[in-house]
Amino acid sequence: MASALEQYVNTVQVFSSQGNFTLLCEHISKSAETLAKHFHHLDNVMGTLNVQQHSLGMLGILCVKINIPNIPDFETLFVQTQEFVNLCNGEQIRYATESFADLLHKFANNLIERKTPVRGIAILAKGIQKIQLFPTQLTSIHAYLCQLCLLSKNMKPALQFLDNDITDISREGGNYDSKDFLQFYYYGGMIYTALKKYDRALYFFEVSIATPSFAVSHIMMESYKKYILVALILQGKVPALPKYTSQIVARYIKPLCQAYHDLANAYSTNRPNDLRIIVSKHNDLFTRDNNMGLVKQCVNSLYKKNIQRLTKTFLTLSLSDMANRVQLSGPKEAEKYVLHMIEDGEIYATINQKDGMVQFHDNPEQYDNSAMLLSIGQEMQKCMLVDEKIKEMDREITVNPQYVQKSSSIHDEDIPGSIKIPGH
Amino acid sequence: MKPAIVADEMFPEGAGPYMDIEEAGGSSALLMDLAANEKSVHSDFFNDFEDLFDDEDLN
Amino acid sequence: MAVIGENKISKMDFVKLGQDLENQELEAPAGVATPQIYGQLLAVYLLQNDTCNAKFLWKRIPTNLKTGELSLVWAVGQKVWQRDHPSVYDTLKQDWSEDIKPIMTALKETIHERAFKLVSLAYSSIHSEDLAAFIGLTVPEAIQAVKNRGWTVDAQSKIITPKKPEKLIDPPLSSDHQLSVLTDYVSFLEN
Amino acid sequence: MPLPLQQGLFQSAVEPMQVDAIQEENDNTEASHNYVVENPTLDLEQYSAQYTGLAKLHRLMFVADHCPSLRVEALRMALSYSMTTYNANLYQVIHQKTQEAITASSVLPDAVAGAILNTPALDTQWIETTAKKAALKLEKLDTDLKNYKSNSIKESIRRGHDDLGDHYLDCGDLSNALKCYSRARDYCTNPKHVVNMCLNVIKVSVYLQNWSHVQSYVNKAEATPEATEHGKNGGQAIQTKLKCAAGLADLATCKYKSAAKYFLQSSFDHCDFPELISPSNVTTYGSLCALATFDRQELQKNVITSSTFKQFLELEPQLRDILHRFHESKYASCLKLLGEIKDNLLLDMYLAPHINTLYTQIRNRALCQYFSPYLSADMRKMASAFNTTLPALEDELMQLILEGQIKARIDSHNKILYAKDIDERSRTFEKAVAMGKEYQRRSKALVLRSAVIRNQIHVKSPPREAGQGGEMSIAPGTASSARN
Repeated sequence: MASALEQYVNTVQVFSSQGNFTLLCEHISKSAETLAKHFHHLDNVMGTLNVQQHSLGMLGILCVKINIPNIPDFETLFVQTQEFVNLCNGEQIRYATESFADLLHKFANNLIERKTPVRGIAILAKGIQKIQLFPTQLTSIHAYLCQLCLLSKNMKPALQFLDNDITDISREGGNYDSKDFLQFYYYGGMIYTALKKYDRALYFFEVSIATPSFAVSHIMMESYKKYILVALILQGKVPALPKYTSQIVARYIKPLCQAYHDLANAYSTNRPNDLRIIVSKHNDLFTRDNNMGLVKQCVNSLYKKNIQRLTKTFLTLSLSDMANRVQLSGPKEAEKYVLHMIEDGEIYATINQKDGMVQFHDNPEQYDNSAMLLSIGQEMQKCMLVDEKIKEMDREITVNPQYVQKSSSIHDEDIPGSIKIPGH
Repeated sequence: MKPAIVADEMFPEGAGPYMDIEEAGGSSALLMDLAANEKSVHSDFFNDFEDLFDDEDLN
Repeated sequence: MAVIGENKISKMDFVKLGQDLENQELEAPAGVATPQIYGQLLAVYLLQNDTCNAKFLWKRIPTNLKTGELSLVWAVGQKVWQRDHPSVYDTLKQDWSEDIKPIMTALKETIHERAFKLVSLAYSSIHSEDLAAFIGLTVPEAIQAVKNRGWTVDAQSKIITPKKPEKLIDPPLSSDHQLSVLTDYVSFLEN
Repeated sequence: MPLPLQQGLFQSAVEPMQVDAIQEENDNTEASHNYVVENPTLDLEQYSAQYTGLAKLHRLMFVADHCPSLRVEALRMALSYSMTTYNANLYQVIHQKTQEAITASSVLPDAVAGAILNTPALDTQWIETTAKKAALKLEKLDTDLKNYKSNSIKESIRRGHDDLGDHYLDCGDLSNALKCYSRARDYCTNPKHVVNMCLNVIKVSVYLQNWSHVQSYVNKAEATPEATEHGKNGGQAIQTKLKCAAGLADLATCKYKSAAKYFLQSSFDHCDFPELISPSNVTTYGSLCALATFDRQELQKNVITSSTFKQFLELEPQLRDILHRFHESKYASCLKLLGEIKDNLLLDMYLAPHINTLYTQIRNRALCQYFSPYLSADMRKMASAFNTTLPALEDELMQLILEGQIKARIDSHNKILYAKDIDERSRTFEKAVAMGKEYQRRSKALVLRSAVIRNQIHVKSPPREAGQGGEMSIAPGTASSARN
């Protein structure tokens, strides 16, 4: 073993035992070139290190290995990375989150190239947990995990991360970029869309679109397209974007999505035929955007929306009248729609096969039972929790020296730290 | 137009680098610049998934 | 590997079984699990009426494994996805292997029960043929089955009037707890 | 939205106003300009006699555009009237149209048709002399104005501008007319002058269909003290002119209720504004807008029992009948009468674009009023009361229920409409739950956004700067390059 490598091992062992991880990082970063020169011996070097005690040293070696072009023995590297991620010391790793994240990005890319994205899912999930300070912290690995899940069509493992509402972002040495952020919310929105959790999907796409921006991001544009489609499926209309949305969206992104606006306009007429005309007009574009499936769901949802409108107007209606009014093929198809909508809790109705009528009801919920009280109570608790979080943030700002300086120099009369809380 | 942002008002130092540009009335110039230079980014982002949302595709 | 015998599974275990299978799939060498794991997981998803995850599971199974019993399980899945009740029962009529037999049996029961619930919720009257197809029985069997549930059957027209589902029993609330919670709310709202 | 452009109107230093202001707000009315009215019962002679100047010419040409059976007659009247003005351009336009209309209505070849059907020949001599006379007059007025200016006699200068404006108007040069009239503003020495100036500007703005301009000058005139009280009769005449102009502007911009209120404030005895509007127009516009937008009490108090409006209604007995039948809930015959007068109304250039909207609103109002006292209503009876079929009624009711105008549900099985009380308690709960969810969602977004801003996440213009920060990079030159 070359002496340079021995020295590397030595330094790693000494600094690690002293707990001098900042200096160690500096040293490792300087050694990268040397390590790369001796890459045939790196496995031996790893053998002399302890994954728990010398996590940074191991990380340094793995980062060099993953950067070798055309990795000769990926299987070995796969196993090494897997073991490392599972066993490494999180506290040490957090001194080099940027490199750790980078290792996992390249690792994921290698798996994607090898068409086995599923193999990375568990490892990236573990990796996120290693460098997170708390579960609501977003890392750049999140986006890669979502990408692997989408590619392998295994959505579920991402949910444990997606379901957490993010409150902070890991800086990763200043390397965390808007692209990581946008990808996470775009991919996350796609995962929720795939699992038909449209409410959450819409929120994710909205976050992506409302990200501050000074250039036209294609991720935001794709998010916007799916935002329109998911909004139509979920709400039957496209809600306004948050007012803090960048002007770029209105000026550049919206005009680039004309076909989707055409679709939303046709949808708003409530006439399925109008909608179908637009769908076939832009058929190629929707297909090219891989959005045809969602477009078809939109068309289907318009029938459902029209049936819902009927429930607001009628007490009773014959199935054949209903089929006529909402442009379905006949009473059989109308019955199928009604049945599915009842099953999904989208309408309250009963079918009377004896005379072919549907009877519509109001929501049977009378808000007079303890189950409802409990559920309202839980919602209330959630509001209180998030309110507390905002108050806490407010307090943090109030004592932020820069804020105090700025606010006192501008308006003396202003009370610092008074946040407008939505809904209050 | 002055963006009325609740959260941004809370982080004057964080918002600084770009909020100032907009508030200085430079936003229109900035946008013209964008248009002229076709400043689009992330055009290479990975989006090569097949259509995952087709309810009729059960194969 | 989850080898399960017919009698070793209780209903509550399916959740745990599903999680185990999911982990096994993720840990599978080279990213490909065994047909047995796929089959069981697919059946568990269907049992949980988690059709989205069932569909994506089917989509990610390597093509060369999509044969035999695995494809028969998905034949059920397709019909469940399409909510084509009569066909669900047809596709369920298989001699399932021991690996999945308990899940498929439970699935059949669940679907049967789900269908009953839906009919009682959605119909004020239904033709006996339709009902029979819906719950996967012959007409005489179906008539007997609904009579057992106290539904009425018109002897002449054979039109069935389902009994409305019973309202869920309200969970009791402890007044002490309620009082303290209410106190919290009031103090929250007043701030 | 054309509004931002309008801001420039009063800012320009040289000219007090801009003339070529865009024709705004005309796009929110029905776009169908190509309809044809087949069977009007309009007495063109009498109709035309109610107007003077451009109002007469514009209205006749509008009739010609939309009514083949009256086309030739209308154009002939317009043609001969145009020869009483200095407007040689318009004369030629009308002549051209007349010729086309006559030829089109005949099967004979052009030349023959012209001879037989007595197409008026183009009076080139008149055109020439008119142009000459106009130029001479313009020159004289110009010189006069210059003299007044050099003598600095304010009142003469004001009159000079007005005269010049009148002359431009007579020639059909609206933009110059507007300029002259508004230049007079600086030489107004008493409120009466100001009001006069406003009326001139209003008149030209109506011809230009610049409705926001009309409205703002109406406001300006009304804000002028004394002017409207000054000499009781004169005051009322001015008031009525202003109300009519404001009503017209609101009608044109679809503010029907406000339009109705303005028209209803007109005084019959002082309604003399043939350059813009006739008393019978005031009756029609006022009645229809009121029917479409007033509730029962308003209609009773402000229209049916209004002593001033009663006089107007004497001019249009059909409308008086319509109003009374509506009020007496005789909807079928009321709607039938409305249908009968529709053709004539479609020939009115200001009303035509709004007729369908107004009719729909009137019908909807009738449906709502019909049902309002009932808990349930037999839809068969209702259909016959409204002269319609059951399916058509069901469609109309459905729309009204969805819009929240009628609170009811349709029992399509038994064809009964049931009033539907809203369960306020449940609705409040529903709203509260929805609000809670929205609150959580927005708060979460707020927390996230603060994290985004804290970490300065934003999409930058390319190229990207290299990362800098507190943490060390172990692997050189990798992290930042790899992910781009």
